[in-house]
Amino acid sequence: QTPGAASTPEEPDQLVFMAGYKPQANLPFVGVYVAQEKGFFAGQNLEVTIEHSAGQGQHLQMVSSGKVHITTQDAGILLRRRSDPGLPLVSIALIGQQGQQAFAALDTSGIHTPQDWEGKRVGYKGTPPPELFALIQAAGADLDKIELVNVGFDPRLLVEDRVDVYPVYKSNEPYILEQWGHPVRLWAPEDYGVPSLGLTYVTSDETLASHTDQLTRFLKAALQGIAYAEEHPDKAVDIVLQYTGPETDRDHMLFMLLEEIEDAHSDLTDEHGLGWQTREQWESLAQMLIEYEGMQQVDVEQVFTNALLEQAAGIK
Amino acid sequence: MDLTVSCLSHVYPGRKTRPALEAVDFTVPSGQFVALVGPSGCGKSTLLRLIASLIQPTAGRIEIDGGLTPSQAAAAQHIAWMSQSPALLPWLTARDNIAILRRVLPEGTRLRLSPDEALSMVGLEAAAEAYPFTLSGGMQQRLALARLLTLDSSLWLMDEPFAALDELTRERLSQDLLELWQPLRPTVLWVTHNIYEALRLANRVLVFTPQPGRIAADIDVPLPYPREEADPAFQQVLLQVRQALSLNRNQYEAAHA
Amino acid sequence: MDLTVSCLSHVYPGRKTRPALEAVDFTVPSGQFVALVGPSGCGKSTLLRLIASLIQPTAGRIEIDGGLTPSQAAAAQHIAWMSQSPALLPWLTARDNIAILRRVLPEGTRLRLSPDEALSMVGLEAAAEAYPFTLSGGMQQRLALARLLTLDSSLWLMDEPFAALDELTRERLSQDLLELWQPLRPTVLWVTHNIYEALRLANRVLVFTPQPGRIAADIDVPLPYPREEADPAFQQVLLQVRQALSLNRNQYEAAHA
Amino acid sequence: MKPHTPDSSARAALIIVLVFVLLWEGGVRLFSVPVYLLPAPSTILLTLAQNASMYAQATLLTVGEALAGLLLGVLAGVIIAVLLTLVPHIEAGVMSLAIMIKSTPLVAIAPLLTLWLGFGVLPKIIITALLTFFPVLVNVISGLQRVDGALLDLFRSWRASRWKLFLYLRLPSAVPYIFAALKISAPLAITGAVVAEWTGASGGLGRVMWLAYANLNLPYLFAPIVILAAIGISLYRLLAHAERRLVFWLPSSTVE
Amino acid sequence: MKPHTPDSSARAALIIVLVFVLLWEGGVRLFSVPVYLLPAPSTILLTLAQNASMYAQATLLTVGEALAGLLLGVLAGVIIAVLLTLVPHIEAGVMSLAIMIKSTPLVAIAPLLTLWLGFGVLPKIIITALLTFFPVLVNVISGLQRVDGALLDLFRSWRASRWKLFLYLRLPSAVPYIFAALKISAPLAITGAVVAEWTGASGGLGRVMWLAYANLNLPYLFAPIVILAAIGISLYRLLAHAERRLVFWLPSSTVE
Ligand SMILES: Nc1ncnc2c1ncn2[C@@H]1O[C@H](COP(=O)(O)OP(=O)(O)OP(=O)(O)O)[C@@H](O)[C@H]1O
Ligand SMILES: Nc1ncnc2c1ncn2[C@@H]1O[C@H](COP(=O)(O)OP(=O)(O)OP(=O)(O)O)[C@@H](O)[C@H]1O
Ligand SMILES: [Mg+2]
Ligand SMILES: [Mg+2]
Repeated sequence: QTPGAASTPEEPDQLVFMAGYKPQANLPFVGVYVAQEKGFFAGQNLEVTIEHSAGQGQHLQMVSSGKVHITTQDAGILLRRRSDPGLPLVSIALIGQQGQQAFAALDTSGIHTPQDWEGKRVGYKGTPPPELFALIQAAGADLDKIELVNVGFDPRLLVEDRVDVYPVYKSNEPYILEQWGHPVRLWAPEDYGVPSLGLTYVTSDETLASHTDQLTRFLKAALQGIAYAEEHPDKAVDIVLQYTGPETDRDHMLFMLLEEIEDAHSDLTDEHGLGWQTREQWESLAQMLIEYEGMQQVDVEQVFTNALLEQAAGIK
Repeated sequence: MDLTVSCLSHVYPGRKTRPALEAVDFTVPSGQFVALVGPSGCGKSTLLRLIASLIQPTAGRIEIDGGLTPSQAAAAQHIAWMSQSPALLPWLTARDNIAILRRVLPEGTRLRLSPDEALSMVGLEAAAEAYPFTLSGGMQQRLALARLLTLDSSLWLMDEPFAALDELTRERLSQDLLELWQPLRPTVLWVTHNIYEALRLANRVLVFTPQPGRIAADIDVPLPYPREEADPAFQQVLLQVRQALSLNRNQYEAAHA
Repeated sequence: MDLTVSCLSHVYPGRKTRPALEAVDFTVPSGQFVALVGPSGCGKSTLLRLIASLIQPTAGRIEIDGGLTPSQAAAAQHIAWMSQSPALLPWLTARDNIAILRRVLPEGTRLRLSPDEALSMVGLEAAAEAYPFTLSGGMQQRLALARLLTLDSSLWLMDEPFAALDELTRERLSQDLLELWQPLRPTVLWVTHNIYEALRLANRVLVFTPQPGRIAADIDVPLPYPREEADPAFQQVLLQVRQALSLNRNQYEAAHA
Repeated sequence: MKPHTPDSSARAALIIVLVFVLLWEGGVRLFSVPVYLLPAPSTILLTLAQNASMYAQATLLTVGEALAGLLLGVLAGVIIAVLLTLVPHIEAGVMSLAIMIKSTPLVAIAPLLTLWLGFGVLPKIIITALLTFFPVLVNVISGLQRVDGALLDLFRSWRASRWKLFLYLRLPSAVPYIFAALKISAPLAITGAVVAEWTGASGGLGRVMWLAYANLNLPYLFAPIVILAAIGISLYRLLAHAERRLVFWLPSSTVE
Repeated sequence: MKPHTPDSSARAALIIVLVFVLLWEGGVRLFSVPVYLLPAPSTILLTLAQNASMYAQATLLTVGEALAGLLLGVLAGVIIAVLLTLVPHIEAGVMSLAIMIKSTPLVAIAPLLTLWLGFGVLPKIIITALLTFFPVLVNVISGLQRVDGALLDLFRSWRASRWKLFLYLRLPSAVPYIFAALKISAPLAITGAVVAEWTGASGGLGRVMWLAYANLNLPYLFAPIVILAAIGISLYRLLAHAERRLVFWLPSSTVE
């Protein structure tokens, strides 16, 4: 694990990557799958073990304790955890320049704007997200007239009329609902000027310091994987399907991949390359969390670094 | 209630080579008090269980009350059976062990005695509230006896009911039992190992051979009650029974030597 | 192995008003065969359980072998106890119910008989492979007896060991037992309800009063073995015991009337 | 041979639990385990004290659901066991169905229940009942079938109806088994209610724990566990006490 | 009074299960329940058939974990029960700890286990063991304590050591309780392994089900349930058979 180890070609460096959720076509996952299958990691003399989290925070515990070197996480959650209970998490690349959070209602529901939510049941998963409050306020709807319902993950509740508005990931549930014959209408925070960021590659302070070189090479290979996926989405989806179960709908994965590729690009990335992140992005997200969720102030400089991206750009 | 046993045999499953009863034939007229004696393991309890229809015979027939099967007779509550072990419900007091009959027997079944009368009949008044595990062996047996006497049945099947009792209690209970039996005249099959007891109570003694049980002797006891051991007629029947018992024992031992 | 019981009383918990035993005093010299007789529920089993140190007396002392407590004597394997119920392990065959002694008793404890010898002593050779629930009542009791006889102890506490046996088996076993007892000379406390049996076997008869049990009479049986019922000396002791029993029964009934 | 009084055993219990807690506290401090991996007992207790009223409220809801579910599960278990004892021919079939239900991970059924029954407490109670009925069923069936042969013969000699045989012989004989079943099911009911609340509940300890876990706030996750454990232990001791009183006719002492 | 043979009861079982399945199929078709709410049995079986080799592989892993966990849990339960029987003074304390462990939702422990033991099968086995040990513990303790008083006296008259008393009296007496415990724990072990794999496993039916659930692909979610139920029922019947052979001395028939 010393930097010198990299110079011995027969001894690849070991890294453990844990995807933040089940295997699917989230872009940061795809980058890793492709890098693995296409030999980009091997090309960087890395041997990467790929694990998957159930999405409930285990992966953050693992990264914090050093069992896992790198994982993926929503920028918003990363900020919250860094603030409380103080997990030493750092984003080394912001893949989702826009968040995937959105709110959906059935096309047939007669709900057209957030104002129409008044008098209706709006679902949330666990706790109402700050994006929801921010969106309602930005859209000028009256929160007091909206009934908030805790729903968990189950879009069937929308179809079965247990809720009127249901929280979704843009790249996921809308497809499923469409498949069931229930097209939906979406409201995303960014449409109302509410800051939102998507998935990042995350490591811990300690791993960042001890494995700088390995992580850089990892990032290089993963970005290469993402680039490959942008170019050959179909082949990338084939690779994804090697990681998912047979129950997976290929078109669903393709839909997800294309959605997320779109959201991975912004003016910033056009200028600096994929994954680039700025203080302003993080700061405005943090402000929203502080305002709508009472999050403790955090020093956003600790939360992200572009150093690895810069170095990665330098290596071949 | 008369009883006819014809050519009755019983072999327990897995005991093919050693039948418990073999070709037993006898008829008991209504109201007779029959003592069954015979060596340990000769099938006396088996016979009672067959008549109570707790088990089914391998061969032969049992007829009760001129044609009923044991099962029909039992269903009509004609039969009262008392097992060799006291078989008390451990979670009920002595009184409740008798009172439970009221609840378990079909609605409207007549009972001869109240629980307290039954208890006092066997001298257990003072133990009415005691649980079975706090009773001595003899007291448990008396409780089981009291429970049986509560039933208003006309065929009593009693498996060594006095085995755990001392002589005096046995004597007193014998008298009480005879007093009860004489007016009611149920048919009684009474298994015992005590020949004196058999001859104090019974009209007739059936002596069984060692396993497989067959009837070795059928001895009449034509003595008036109450009976006295000292009576020469008593002593004569006693001798008869003893001879029947030891005779067939000798035969058996000779045959198996 | 001698035994001294001084002023022994026992009251079961929750039975404050009716002690089971009251101020019992007696001494048994080593090698004596003592029969205990008394009405049902008078505390005979309780006395045996106290001596076997299965329960602790409310008052009084028991000394064994010149000073040992029952618990010490039991620990030294001096005591063999046979309960009133057969207490067989249902999951073991007859033979294994005896063979288990080898495993349970401390390493190196001497046993007098092999399981098969013990079985043949009580006439159960043929039932060696049978499970207890397939044995008749008398067979179960004989099996328990065989188990006790296997033990190499010098104080035998036997609670109605022949209660479920027919006269002939009883007689044969009595003879065998005496043959075993005479050379070994263990001290025996033998509870029975059969006075003939008591007088055929014992050197001495202790007669108990009805509950609460006290010693009503201490009767010597100075007869040589083998004994004959017809012997006038036998009849005389018989009368003595009967009188002691009925006397105190009458006293008791008068007192409680 | 010393009698072991409830008092002395309670003291022993306290000591054992205390030693465990102290070892835990010591371990966490010695190796300075970060709080997001394993919080120290002191931290947990502090959290508990600081949020007492919130936890009290959540506990009330969860315990209510747990007890209602337990009741339902025990009733279902007992009723099915009784049915199978009275109509034994269907035993294998019904047991197969019961095992099928038991083999279905609740997480697959829970959303269906919410779909059918809404977001209220009813689905939670039913999930708890589904978790608890099986041990009751199995144990009660065992108990009802294992009846002393001599007593069975007695009742058969009386021609007791199957129902009376059941009521006066099988049921009392099964009481020790029923208590064992309750002792197994009571802690299960509490965990069951928590699991049922885990997602999609509007209150209760399960929701509190889920939120704490989703936030990786482990002191808040473990504080309810203290409450759950306390309730579980109390229920167990209550049952053990009731058992001692009701099954007085069987020796149960392990001490000589 | 007709003897009910294993054969006839197996037939009855088959009929009952079949009726249940047909009602389900009929209900789904009649009300045309959408597949994302409740798939028809035929759809489930089709899914099963089409992915037979994948399911077979997953089943192997899950059953392996379940059996290993069951073994561990049963061993732990029995050993603790034995310990508590031999050293009864610690009973209340150890039971309290056991209930504490039992009251802790596994989801709180699971990541810790992964942290300590890695991503392999070991944490799954331990979670299964944690789920199964409690019923075993409670039932075995009950069984070990409920010994016939006359036999207890016999052994005491022999001055049998506590260990021999345990080995030759308590243990055989507890066998019916141990079987009841196994019958409860065996289906629990299977669910336990599934739940342990539910999140973060690299294989097994639990992972398959989790993926299916996350996609709300219900035929794929229910297909493994068929497998789980079949395994659960087989295990149960195996145990019932073994029990009939081993506890021959107690009547257990419910049929007269
Ligand atoms: N359930 C059973 N299974 C197999 N054999 C049995 C069963 N019950 C009794 N036997 C056998 O049948 C024979 C007769 O037993 P039974 O109990 O009828 O004898 P018994 O005459 O009552 O003897 P005792 O005077 O000792 O009570 C015995 O050899 C016994 O071993
Ligand atoms: N465990 C117990 N708890 C309370 N009382 C008991 C207990 N065991 C026996 N007794 C009572 O103590 C008295 C004496 O009982 P014990 O068994 O010693 O009598 P016994 O002389 O052996 O009678 P039997 O000849 O009927 O066997 C009886 O009144 C009985 O009810
Ligand atoms: Mg008999
Ligand atoms: Mg006695």
